[in-house]
Amino acid sequence: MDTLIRVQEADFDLQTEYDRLRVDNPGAIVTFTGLVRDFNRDHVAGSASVDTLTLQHYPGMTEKLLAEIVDEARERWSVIGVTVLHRVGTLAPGDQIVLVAVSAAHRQEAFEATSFLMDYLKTRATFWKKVNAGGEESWVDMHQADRAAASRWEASEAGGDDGADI
Amino acid sequence: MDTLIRVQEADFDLQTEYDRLRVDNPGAIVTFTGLVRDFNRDHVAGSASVDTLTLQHYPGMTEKLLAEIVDEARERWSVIGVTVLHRVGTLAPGDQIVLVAVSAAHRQEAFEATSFLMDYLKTRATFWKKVNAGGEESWVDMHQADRAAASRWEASEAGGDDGADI
Amino acid sequence: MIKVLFFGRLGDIAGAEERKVSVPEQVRTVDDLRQLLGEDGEALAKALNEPQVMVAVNQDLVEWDHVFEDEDEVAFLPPVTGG
Amino acid sequence: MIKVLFFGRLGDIAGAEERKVSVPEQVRTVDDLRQLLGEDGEALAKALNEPQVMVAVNQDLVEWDHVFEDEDEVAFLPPVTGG
Repeated sequence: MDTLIRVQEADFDLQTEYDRLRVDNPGAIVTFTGLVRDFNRDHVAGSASVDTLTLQHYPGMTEKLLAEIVDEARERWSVIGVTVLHRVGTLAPGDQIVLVAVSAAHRQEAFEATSFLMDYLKTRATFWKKVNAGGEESWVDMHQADRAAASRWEASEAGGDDGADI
Repeated sequence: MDTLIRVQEADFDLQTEYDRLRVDNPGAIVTFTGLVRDFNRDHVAGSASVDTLTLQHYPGMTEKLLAEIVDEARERWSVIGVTVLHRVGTLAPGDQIVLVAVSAAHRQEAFEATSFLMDYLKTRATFWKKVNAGGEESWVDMHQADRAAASRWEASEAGGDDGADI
Repeated sequence: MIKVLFFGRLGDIAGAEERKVSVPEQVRTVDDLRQLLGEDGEALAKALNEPQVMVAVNQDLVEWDHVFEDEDEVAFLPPVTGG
Repeated sequence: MIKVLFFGRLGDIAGAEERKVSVPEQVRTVDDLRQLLGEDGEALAKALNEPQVMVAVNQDLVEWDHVFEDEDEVAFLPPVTGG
């Protein structure tokens, strides 16, 4: 029934977080992991290869906003455990950036809550990404697609509890 | 770029399967794990506690059907790696039953493909579940909600590629 | 001689998950076979005729008018419940 | 004396992620503060006035007419890009 939110420089371990959610004996666990891609879509047309990514955040406010996003997810879906881990600092291609994991009795709630958490995290939580590619640093712009992904939850009522088995 | 499909008595290891998908350097990995709940909704009103669950399947045909479902997911969404592991035999509450894991460049494809795979697996793959609760065995009925979950993909076109970052 | 498989609750009702069956010449379709097997008992006849039961021949789903051949594997499948 | 924070590209343009600022009495709202900070240079003025920039006072998002107080922490936030 608990929520774990952590912003950290250190890497995280999927199995550890999954095992923690398993303790409550849920029927379903969904995990989402975001990783640094080697492909630099965000930087410039022509796509220089990403050397590193630097993640900045607003300490204190970030954790508060993440807690609000998790609260909102818990109001919309009947979920059991929620874990949100986000790394800051300098990351290399292939590195893990973010983990959202949700346990629930039924699969639909777990899927929707995880997807919702990622959409809101990307558009509301105070993280900023800087790409270092080919010796040039540049701040990443927010994607219109992420705004669109987040806005689809605004029209909809709480979904999910259609009683599917897991 | 590969697909891994396995029906097995042995337990599986989330981290191992996740690590395999990470090798292709995707931007997003979604995993779904279904577990045996201690709560026996499927058996009788009054819900006796589940002692064990026995999973039967149709060897050969199951793997073929799972491969068809994965092919269909790959036609609909641009995903990189797909893993479907399903256990058979006798399982206890808390045990892992099924793992579906999908890697992709962007998160939306990974979420939708994983959700689709589970919905189709539950309604099309030749597995049958028997519950042993309080000394009584009974075969589980398909849930109407699972049929409904699967049918929502039939009306829709390929979703997903809205270009969200991860 | 064909191999008949009964899955899920059908196996319990048929009393076996697998049967070797030699069929009279006039039994040609899988629906004919279902009726033949149903002669064994009312419970099995009823269960095999449930609208949601499906049938596969050599591991491919087929319609009830499918004509099977000698040595085929015919499987009767109740609604699936995996995951 | 207030603490002003600039995040993301705003920090690069402001030349610092954090500044201590003592404000004249007529500077009352965070919008007033934004205009004051913009007097340092056109690039910063332009960046702070981008329509998608948000402002937080003591880690709460506020409207531009919010009146800050002495010792407050005022943060200018460009669109977020985590995840």
